[in-house]
Amino acid sequence: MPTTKLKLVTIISETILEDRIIRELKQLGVRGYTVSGEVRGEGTRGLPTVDFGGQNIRIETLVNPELATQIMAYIAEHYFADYAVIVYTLDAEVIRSEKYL
Amino acid sequence: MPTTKLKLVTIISETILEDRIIRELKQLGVRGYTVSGEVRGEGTRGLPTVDFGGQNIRIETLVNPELATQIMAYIAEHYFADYAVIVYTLDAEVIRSEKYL
Amino acid sequence: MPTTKLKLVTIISETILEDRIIRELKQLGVRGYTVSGEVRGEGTRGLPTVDFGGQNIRIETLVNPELATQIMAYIAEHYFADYAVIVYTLDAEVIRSEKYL
Amino acid sequence: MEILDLVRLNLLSPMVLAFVLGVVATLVRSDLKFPDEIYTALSIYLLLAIGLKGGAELSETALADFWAPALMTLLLGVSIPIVAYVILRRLGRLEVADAAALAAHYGSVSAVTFAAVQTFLIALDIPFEGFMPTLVAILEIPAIIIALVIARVALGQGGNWGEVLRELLAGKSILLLLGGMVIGFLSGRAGLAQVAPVFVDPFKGILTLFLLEMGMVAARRFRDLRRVGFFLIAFGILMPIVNGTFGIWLGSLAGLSQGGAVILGTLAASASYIAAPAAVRIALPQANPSYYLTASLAITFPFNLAIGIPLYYGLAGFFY
Amino acid sequence: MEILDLVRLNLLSPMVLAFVLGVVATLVRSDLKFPDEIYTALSIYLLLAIGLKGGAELSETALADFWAPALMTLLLGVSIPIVAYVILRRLGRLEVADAAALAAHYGSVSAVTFAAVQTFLIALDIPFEGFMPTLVAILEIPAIIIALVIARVALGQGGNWGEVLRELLAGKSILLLLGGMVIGFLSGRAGLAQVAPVFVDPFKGILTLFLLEMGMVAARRFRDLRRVGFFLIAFGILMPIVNGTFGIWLGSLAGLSQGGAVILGTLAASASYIAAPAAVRIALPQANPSYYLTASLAITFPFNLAIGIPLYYGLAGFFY
Amino acid sequence: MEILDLVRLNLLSPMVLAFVLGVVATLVRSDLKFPDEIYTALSIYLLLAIGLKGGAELSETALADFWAPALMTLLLGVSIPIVAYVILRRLGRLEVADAAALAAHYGSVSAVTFAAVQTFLIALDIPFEGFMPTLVAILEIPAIIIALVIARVALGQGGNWGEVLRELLAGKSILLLLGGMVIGFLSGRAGLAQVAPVFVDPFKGILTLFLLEMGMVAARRFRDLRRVGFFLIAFGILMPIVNGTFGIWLGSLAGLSQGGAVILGTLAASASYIAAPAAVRIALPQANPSYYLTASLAITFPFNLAIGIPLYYGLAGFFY
Ligand SMILES: Nc1ncnc2c1ncn2[C@@H]1O[C@H](COP(=O)(O)O)[C@@H](O)[C@H]1O
Ligand SMILES: Nc1ncnc2c1ncn2[C@@H]1O[C@H](COP(=O)(O)O)[C@@H](O)[C@H]1O
Ligand SMILES: Nc1ncnc2c1ncn2[C@@H]1O[C@H](COP(=O)(O)O)[C@@H](O)[C@H]1O
Ligand code: NA
Ligand code: NA
Ligand code: NA
Repeated sequence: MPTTKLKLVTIISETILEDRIIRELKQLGVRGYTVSGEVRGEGTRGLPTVDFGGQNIRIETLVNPELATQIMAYIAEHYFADYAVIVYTLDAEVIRSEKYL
Repeated sequence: MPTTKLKLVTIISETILEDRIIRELKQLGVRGYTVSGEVRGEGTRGLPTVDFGGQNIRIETLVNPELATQIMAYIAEHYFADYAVIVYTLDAEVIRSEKYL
Repeated sequence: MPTTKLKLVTIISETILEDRIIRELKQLGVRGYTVSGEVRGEGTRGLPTVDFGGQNIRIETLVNPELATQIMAYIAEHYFADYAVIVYTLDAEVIRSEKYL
Repeated sequence: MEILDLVRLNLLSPMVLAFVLGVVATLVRSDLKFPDEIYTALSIYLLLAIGLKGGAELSETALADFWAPALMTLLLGVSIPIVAYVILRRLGRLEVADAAALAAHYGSVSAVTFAAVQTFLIALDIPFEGFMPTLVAILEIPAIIIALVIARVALGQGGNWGEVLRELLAGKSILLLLGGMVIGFLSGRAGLAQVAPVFVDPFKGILTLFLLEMGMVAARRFRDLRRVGFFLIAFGILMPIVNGTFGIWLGSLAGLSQGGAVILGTLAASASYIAAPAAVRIALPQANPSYYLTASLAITFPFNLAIGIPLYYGLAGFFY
Repeated sequence: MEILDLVRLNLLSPMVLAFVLGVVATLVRSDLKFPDEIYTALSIYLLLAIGLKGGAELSETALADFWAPALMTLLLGVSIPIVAYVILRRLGRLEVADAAALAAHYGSVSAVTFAAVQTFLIALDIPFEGFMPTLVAILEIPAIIIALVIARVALGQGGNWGEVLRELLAGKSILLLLGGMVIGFLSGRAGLAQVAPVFVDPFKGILTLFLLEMGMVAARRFRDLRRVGFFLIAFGILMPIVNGTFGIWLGSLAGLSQGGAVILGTLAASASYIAAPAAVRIALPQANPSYYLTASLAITFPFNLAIGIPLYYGLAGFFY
Repeated sequence: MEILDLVRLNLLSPMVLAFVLGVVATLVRSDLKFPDEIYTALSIYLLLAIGLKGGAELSETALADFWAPALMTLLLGVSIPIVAYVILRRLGRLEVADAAALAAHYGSVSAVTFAAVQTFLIALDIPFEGFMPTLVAILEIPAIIIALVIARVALGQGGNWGEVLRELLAGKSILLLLGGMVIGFLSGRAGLAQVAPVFVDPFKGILTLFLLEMGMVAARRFRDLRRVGFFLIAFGILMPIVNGTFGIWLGSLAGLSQGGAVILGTLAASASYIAAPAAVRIALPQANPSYYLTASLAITFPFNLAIGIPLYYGLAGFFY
């Protein structure tokens, strides 16, 4: 069974940005994603939460390495200045890689 | 402190399959697992959710590389055709490896 | 866009230890973390849950490799004997690495 | 004409309006979200409350009045899925799995639709038999089993029957309905009175909240309407009318009161959206969930809630 | 003196005491936690219940009595953010974004404060107009829009206005308030009676639970009090008094009853903590959330709840 | 014989039956799941409601009637864990940590068992003192502290006592019970009347829902019964009977009414499953949670609920 190496891009962001980031990920070419709501955290910004629900969400998406780089750059450019958002990538192995590409 | 390289296998699946997949993982030889309920996502199948609770669950298990390959093959064979399920592996480092093997 | 390699340390622990572990992580020098509540799991200890809420939590923190080693050692020393706790690390890539260091 | 009046009256009830509000919330992409846990809690409440009341009533009923309606209900549960399957295969040209899946849904029953028709009749002061919740429980499962058997025979599959059956019988809706009924039966009206401030008085209000959420759920399926095509939309409206009329007729034969027959008709007309989808997804994974969920949730449920219930009440006039 | 009595009476109500208990729980670092889902459910309940009751009352009101208060409310919504912005920039020397963000919050309205003043008046048997929830809806949005316009002009930004407007209008508080009002209006007092055991009788008790949670939320912001500085603390207390007096005065001009004017004053005095923060965080991300959340939640909300409401009631005496 | 009648009556109450339904749901592996958030919400409700009612009653009580029962309760809290520890070590041959952990649980108290006995007495129209919730609060903590002290002395450990104490006192059950009592005391019966549709009338119904979930929780522990062995099962039944009788006797000495003594006995007989497990897991991690959770939840709690409560009521007859 052949496996393919992809990148798992993880974005942790304020809840309020969920819909917007997912819309933008799709525009960048992402074909699937998984969101875990209700995560909470602390970073260098303290707690800029604006609603009372779970402060943060985690968005994960398996993509090819080029798209991973693009997503990281996009998030950095559009969110790092004003929002509590971080992004990182991990190396993942999948089967059925055509599904994600 | 010696560390060991293991695989972290992640399965994202419809909620309804949770009990069944966990039963099968144990039969394959898995010694521990962690489930995060209430994740949601989109992929190539749209939204085939059948209950109203969190659509998907994430099952993660730390195993040795051979078992990881076996699990991926098993999931591919039994679930890819009819269910909204994906599986991927990451390289993890643990201590106390005897716990997982 | 330059990326940096960091370690993503994941701790899965009984819910009741959340505050304590986070306090200790900060003392070890961690600058940020993300907690996912309400995960559940099974390992070699069975189910020592003491409250009815989600049995386990997952704490993740992006740190440099030395700190990662330190955290793993710390958790092993203080928790492995008496508590249902596991810890593992993954290789992650981030941008804006100064944020985590 | 009288039916139109009833429809108007029904449409202006807080419950139906709450459903509409839920639909609107989804259509305008509101950030209103009902936590899943609250949805689960409300449905536990509704099923248990229906069961409790039914059981307490049953404890005061002569069981001799009960066997005929029970038998007729079983007959409905056996015949509807067969008829539905044939229609879906012949007229709709659906795949075996998809036809069987839909047959399971339309043969089974929606507890919320039951709650709605009950509330409708109470508001009109029309009496009905206290044991009706028992009929909900009787109608829930047989159709699912029959539809699955049809599919397995047609597809030549074997499979783990015992497990599927256990899951059906231990499914939460049956468990809460029957469990509530046993509790109500054993503790009687006096027991029910003790918990009435939770399980009786607030029933309509809780149902209203629940329907707000159901409106959002149904509306999220609306975008699939185009995908399922015209045939399924027509099926989702006409099949309930046929089943409803059939149910009323059998109810009248069984000696039910007019109110009871309206309820039995509505049960026959309703399509399951809890027990059937879960069982079908496991036992018939190759069936496309878009078809059965959309038909059941986005077509039949709103139709019954808004128009079907007063319609069946009107139709019952022809049998009484 | 009479005001002091009212304050004492108010402080000993279960609602205010529950808020204090929530504050205490946070200060002693209790493990008491209110699940987010329950918080969400309670706030859905409160907004819907306010709307339902308002709508049912509105259905019995001559709409001729309504235009003057509605207009005055709109005037409040337009003028408060402008005044607040000027004060914050001139006296407080805040950045444009921060001043506009705060102006949006103080021009908009807190539904829970509305619930509290309503409950306060009912406990004192003071009558007020049934259409007051409509005024909550009218006051909620204009101030946010005006404050955002000010910021964009001052900062020379363009941006996606349509999207911001849609999100404001489809925001859950407006949707539930207006939606509840429409349901209440269409189904009338008879419809409301059907769901009263959920949406009327338990209102105060649910509000009490909600305020327990609000106390915890507010107290978590207390540690930011030092960071926001003395000016904002003073602003968070004095601005409501100014706005409250202004609101009472406009209410008296509009021909509202004394009770109605007290409510309008309280609405003017209250600061938003649902609609405004969400809109501001998206449309003005450079504004520091510590400022507006702390001022609104940790200063103005407790002030209004404990002292403001009886104070405005006392002040209304000068206008009637 | 009379006790048997009471047992039967008790077993047929909706509350006990709901517990049984929860057990059944787990045994048949139903997919019924109670969301954790709902469980949390219900327990917040129960504790707060108990406190509120107690406080409102206390505000009408002469405090002179109160000191003797309070002192006797403290005596129970001090003596039970010592006795239990000795029994567990001598007869049961348990490890120090395990014996101390169990002692903490049986010396402390279960608020839900309190709610159940209260409901039982109200159903039988037997009066009891209004200040009983205060005794729940008094009994909750001392036993835990004493058991931990025993363990630390026996194990020669030091440790962070201040932190453990703060966590105990700020624990949610004490906070809600005492907090509710203060609110009830300060706002009085008039205040309680305002929130009665939430905190008084639905109490039994909510307790019923809660017990449904408790049944599922307890049943999940049943599979550990074999692991804990025969001694612990006997301990989990006999220790409550001993403690219950002791409590009733002390209650009669303290001048409590018969109803009050039954409640004090039930409190003594009950085993903690919120405060004690949390404290013990942190302060005595080497104790095996299977022992104390299984004994408390899967043995003593169901025993008290089904048989213990009517039994203690019967036993009280010997002292009055
Ligand atoms: N070093 C880190 N490791 C894991 N998660 C982090 C880290 N730093 C920040 N986060 C997460 O990212 C969110 C935003 O971070 P920040 O922008 O630094 O406030 C936080 O609330 C955390 O959930
Ligand atoms: N590229 C992806 N990255 C992350 N999660 C995915 C991806 N594709 C699918 N998923 C998850 O897997 C589930 C099933 O995917 P699918 O079978 O493609 O519908 C989705 O609901 C997502 O939660
Ligand atoms: N092999 C594993 N893979 C993933 N998670 C595990 C594994 N083993 C244990 N866990 C998690 O760690 C928790 C404690 O494990 P244990 O101490 O082995 O009982 C479990 O409840 C699981 O959530
Ligand atoms: Na049907
Ligand atoms: Na305002
Ligand atoms: Na005890």
